Amino acid sequence: MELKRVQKVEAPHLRVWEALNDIEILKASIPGCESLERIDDDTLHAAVKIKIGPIAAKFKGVIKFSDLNPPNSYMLAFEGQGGAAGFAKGNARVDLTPEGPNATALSYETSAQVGGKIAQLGSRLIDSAAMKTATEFFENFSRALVKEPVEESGSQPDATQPGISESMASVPVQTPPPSSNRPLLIGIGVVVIAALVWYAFA
Amino acid sequence: MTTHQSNDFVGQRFPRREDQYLLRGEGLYLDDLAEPHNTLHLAFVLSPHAHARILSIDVSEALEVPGVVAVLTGEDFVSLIKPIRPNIEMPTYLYTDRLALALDVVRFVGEQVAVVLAESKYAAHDAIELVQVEYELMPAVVSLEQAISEGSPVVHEHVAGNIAFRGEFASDDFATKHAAGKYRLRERFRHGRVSGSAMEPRGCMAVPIRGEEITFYTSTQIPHIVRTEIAKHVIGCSESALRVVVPEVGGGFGVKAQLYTEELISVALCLKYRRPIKWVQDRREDLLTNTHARDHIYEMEATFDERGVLTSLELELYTNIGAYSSSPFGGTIETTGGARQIVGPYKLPNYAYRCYAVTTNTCASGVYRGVAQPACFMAMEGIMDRIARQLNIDPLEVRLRNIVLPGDMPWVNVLGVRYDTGSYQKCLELARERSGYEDFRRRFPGSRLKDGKYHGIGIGNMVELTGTGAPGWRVRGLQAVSGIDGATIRVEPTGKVSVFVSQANAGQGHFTTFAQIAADHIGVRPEAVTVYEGDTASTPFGTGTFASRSAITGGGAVIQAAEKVSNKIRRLAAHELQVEPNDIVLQDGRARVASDPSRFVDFEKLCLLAYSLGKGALPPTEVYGLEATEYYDPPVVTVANAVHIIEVAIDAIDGRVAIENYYVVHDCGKVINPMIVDGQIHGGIAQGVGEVLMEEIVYDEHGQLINASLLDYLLPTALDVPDLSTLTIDHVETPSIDSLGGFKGVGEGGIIGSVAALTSAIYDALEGIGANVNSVPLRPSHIASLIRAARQSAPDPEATRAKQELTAAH
Amino acid sequence: MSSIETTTVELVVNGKRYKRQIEPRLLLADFLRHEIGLKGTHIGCAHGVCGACTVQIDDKTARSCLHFAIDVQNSEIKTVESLATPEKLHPIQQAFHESHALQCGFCTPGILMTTEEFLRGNPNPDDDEIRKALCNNMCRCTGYVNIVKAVGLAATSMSAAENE
Amino acid sequence: MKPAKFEYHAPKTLDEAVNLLGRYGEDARILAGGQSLVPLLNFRIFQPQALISINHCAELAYLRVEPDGLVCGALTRQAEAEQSADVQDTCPLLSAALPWIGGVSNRNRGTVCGSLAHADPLAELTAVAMALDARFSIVGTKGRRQASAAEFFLGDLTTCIEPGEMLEAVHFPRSGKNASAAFVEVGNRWHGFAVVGVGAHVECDDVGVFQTVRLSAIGVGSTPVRLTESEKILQGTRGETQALQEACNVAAVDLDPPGGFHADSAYKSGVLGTLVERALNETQALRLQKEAR
Repeated sequence: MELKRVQKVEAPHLRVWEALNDIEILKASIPGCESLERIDDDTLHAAVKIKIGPIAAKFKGVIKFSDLNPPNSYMLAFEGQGGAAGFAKGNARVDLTPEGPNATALSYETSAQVGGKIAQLGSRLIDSAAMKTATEFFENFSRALVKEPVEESGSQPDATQPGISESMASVPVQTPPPSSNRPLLIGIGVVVIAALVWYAFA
Repeated sequence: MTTHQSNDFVGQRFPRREDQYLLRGEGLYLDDLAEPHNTLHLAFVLSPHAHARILSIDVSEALEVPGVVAVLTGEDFVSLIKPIRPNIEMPTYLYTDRLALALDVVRFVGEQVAVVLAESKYAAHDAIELVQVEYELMPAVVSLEQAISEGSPVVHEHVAGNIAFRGEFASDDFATKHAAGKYRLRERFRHGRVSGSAMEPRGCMAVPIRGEEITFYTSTQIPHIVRTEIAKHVIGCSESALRVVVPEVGGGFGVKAQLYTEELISVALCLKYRRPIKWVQDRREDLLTNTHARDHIYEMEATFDERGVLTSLELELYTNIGAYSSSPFGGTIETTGGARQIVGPYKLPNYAYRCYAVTTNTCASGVYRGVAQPACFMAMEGIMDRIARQLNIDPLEVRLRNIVLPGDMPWVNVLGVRYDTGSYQKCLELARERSGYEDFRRRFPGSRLKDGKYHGIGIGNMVELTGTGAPGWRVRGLQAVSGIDGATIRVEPTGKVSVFVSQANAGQGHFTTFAQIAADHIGVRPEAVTVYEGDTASTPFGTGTFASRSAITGGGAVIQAAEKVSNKIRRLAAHELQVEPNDIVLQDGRARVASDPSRFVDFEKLCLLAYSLGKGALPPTEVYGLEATEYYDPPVVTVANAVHIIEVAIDAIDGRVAIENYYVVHDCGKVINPMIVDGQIHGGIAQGVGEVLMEEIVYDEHGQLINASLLDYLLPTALDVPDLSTLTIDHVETPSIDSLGGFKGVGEGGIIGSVAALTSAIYDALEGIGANVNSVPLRPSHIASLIRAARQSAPDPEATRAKQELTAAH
Repeated sequence: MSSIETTTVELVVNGKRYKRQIEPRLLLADFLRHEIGLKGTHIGCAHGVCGACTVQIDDKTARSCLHFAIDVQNSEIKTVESLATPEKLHPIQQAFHESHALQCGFCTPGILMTTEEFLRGNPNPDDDEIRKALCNNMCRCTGYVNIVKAVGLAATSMSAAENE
Repeated sequence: MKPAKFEYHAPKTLDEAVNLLGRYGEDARILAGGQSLVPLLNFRIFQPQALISINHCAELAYLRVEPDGLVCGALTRQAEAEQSADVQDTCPLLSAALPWIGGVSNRNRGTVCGSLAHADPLAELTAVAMALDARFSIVGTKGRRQASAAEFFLGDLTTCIEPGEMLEAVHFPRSGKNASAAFVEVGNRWHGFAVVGVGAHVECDDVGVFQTVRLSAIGVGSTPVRLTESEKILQGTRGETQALQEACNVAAVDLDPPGGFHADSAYKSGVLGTLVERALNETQALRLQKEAR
């Protein structure tokens, strides 16, 4: 699965780079992230549970960073496996380019490979699953950056009137407000977890 | 050897004896066999990686699942099972041995790394998911194109460049003759990878009997070969203590004509635990691990004269044999098959090939219905169509100008293969006349586009090598495929006839057809004959059922044994009736005096003598018993032939192919049962339609097989095959002069002809707009992209076609 | 209900009531085959595509690999073993025999149950209707040609028998 | 593969089912027809702790015609809706789409709500719901709520149903008296999963001018997609060639259909317009037929 996207983030360049290094923001932005720890300067350990409808995939993996060029660009390799179910493997290249004082273009190019039962039986769903996870991450991430702290309106849409409603109600997604802002050199490898992450669960 | 044929049941549309119990749901397939109470069920842990080193396997969690008795890995089997090595002696052939369970490296997704033994199947399936295997990924090579490219990763260190076998041939002075060719064309044909996908996945059950002996039930087409190979590979298993029994088999198609690791493992574990061991495969495992087929590249350069007559052909053939060569046929079966059989019914004078068996990190690829012939005839018929297009001669006419003519037969082709008899010319002419071919050409002189559909008509003119005996297999280097088949015929004390044959059917109606043959040659009605197959304890040794052989080899053995038995009956009757044996005719269980039919003696009376029952006594010159065992090894391959003509209409936008008309004329020598022959052709046609339009095993570039279910590996349905009103099958019977009974095989003709003809039809429909159809499968998406590309590049496709007509007019 | 290993179920199959102690996850196909020994229903894929496991639940065809025995307890299940009598084949089975509409026989039981429901609802179908009715049952041996013929033959013989 | 263990519950009432949902939350799944769900269990890529079968909640088995439309309870089997004259009258697009789902044996057991709740991106009924702005009645421990089709479908196999909730019923708005509808698909076989499918629903006034045009497609996104641009172009026309051609050409304009080995993205975009044309032509033919009667 190859994915090439540019996401406009409503925040200054440095702010985005810092946020991308804020382990709490990242942990909150990744759909299904259960744990995220630093092991050393360029290694992260993540546990993420990704759900595609009923199919859930739990992944524990290691992320290695390289070609660091703060605050502009970044390379990453990722590998995770477990059990009879399979594995996920991937890499990514990420670039930040400022677009004016208050906006930054975050472009990333990632390729992912998933193996095991889910790749053999649900191949139809894998690519769109990875894309959905990536887009979801960015919505959470940019929402977390734009308003601080962010109060999210109740996620339950109130009962709309019966009858043919033309409006496309916005999709309700739970987003707890970001808690801390400590700059750590984590890099946004986690984006890649979101983009490629899952494999058949153990 | 003259045969006293006193009846003519062979040739009749005898209804099948098998139908009664199958229709009632009483047929017992492998998983239906009663399991002894303490049976252990197996489930396998499959590698999720295409190429990786096994670092560790933790079975502790799996062992805690209630009902799990043991979890074994590669190390456990090193002392139980020898590595599988197909017995192939071919120059340059490099063995790629297969261990029962992977030991330190896995080489394709689905390779087995551990096996769980549990009291219930459900518990076994629970446990395999708890086995934790740690891998270290290695670079994988997946596609044929990648495997033969510079610097590609290698599957086996000792197989440099992934070339496990290299074959070559050149007729004398080929280079000069090929260079001298008047007209020349080059083309590359690509055939995708398919799976046989029988409706019944595989399975086996090993049951300990009287301590040391084992009765081994397995869904196979080659019981005797499996028995010998198990005895050779499973340490401590003595062949005489092993009985292989074949239950009903739910379709084989060649995929079950192989030795598989699970068969070795089941017998080994049965010996080790002294408990019945049962394994039933699920569909995902079928698609991941049962031997695949095809996945070929044909690079061809042909030269021909102004009349379209082939003067020379040069072929470079690459076949993807996967990570391990299958056994007993090995990785060369499709490689040599494609290279040697591509000549087909044509008089090709000068031919040279280089063929390569290429290893990749994928499942083994080998024998499935047609074995390379569907792919190589798609290529050869593609060459014929392109010669016709280049010279603007009618494609059928080009074929007529190239085929071996009746007067030339028996014909030995450029490779030394003998074509004993055949009706190539007659079938082509019949096809032209009765298939609506000429009417189509009249209806579509120029543009093929009508009502938003491109119309085309395709030709599949092919021969099928059938009934291969020992010489045929040795030429291909195969030592473990004996080539002979055996039959024991016994007339029982009450005059009924038992026939034991070394074949193993998977739905071909052997219980009916062999009864017809035996009945004719012994002189009883088929209803008095019972045929037994698939039990190494009762049937004589033999090769088994695959590659359209049973009618010839099994039939030949039955004829020889029947002749022996009927001669003895004639002698006993002659003694009883005081006449010469030659004056006795056997019919309906009676021995009559030919010159005075009112005088006769019933078989039963003679049997009393043969079995020392009752008061009579055998003539002194005779011995007790009324049976004979004979083995038959056809001297040479018998060559059947057929022509398929298919008319298609292709939607210009959604690229879907509708079969408007389907005509087949088939010649498989003396027909034993026309109803069963037609059934084999129908089945082959459907598989051909699947192979061309929708079936493909898809590996991604990392070696993940991404369509391991029937949701994504599409099989043709009742709506995809030609319906009753559009399908016509004609028969021509040109008996073989080489095989006993004049039989030729038919099992694979249907698929070979339909793959060639359907590809040709789609090519014919789209070549006018400049689209080059040279690969299968041809999904609607691919066809639509060919049409889009052609429409964009050719400014006005109709103009180019008109221009062509002009040049042809000179 | 707490998580108990096995539970007692009662199913009526081919007119006979069976009582067994099973795990809730036991597929209906496995119940028929391994609990009450009706081996005529076959599992070809276990993901509802091939149709070899087709039975009838309350006279309506269903994939027995997609149902749990525990969930169809108060329904009447019919399998291929209900069609013939010891003496005589069902007219559909007879038509399949006469038309050589089966070869290996693995898919046949499922196709027979599908055909029985189809002809009940459409006593004299044309070839196209027959092919549509059959397109959800896979067969790898016959290429469907003789099966379509057999269903047509069964239709005529059954309607002929009716108006005798 | 054999399915993993699960706890089986067969509540007799909706309340009982909802309580069970509340108790298990994310670890339970509703079982009705099972035609899409059980394959995932047999593949073992979905291993819920509990299955809550609603096959024994008689109160959920209803197909009601109401003034403003048709209501399918959670247990309405697809085959029952397929054969229902009420459905044909009040919701011709639903009638047109149902025969495309799997085969008879799938539709005998599969439910209308089950197919919608499973939300396979190639499920025909999701396009019907999107085209007609069906309304989804969702019930859970926190009470009932409604969701429009646009709110309901979030992505592959994903809807707005939260853990602890289930789809109680789906309401299809009543189609006009002279509405006509058609569903068309292309796949890699003449039967089986679609690659692309289009549902068309047209209501004309008595002189044949299109008052309401609804078009939606499956296979061109991870959810069903409303072809609003094409609808706007056709609104108020008689579906004459020029308008029809324009509507077809614009159908795939801003779509980026997911490609794969079954079919590439360009193919899906390429055929979408033609399917819109074929579906609309079929609705016109049906309308003329109806008027002729």
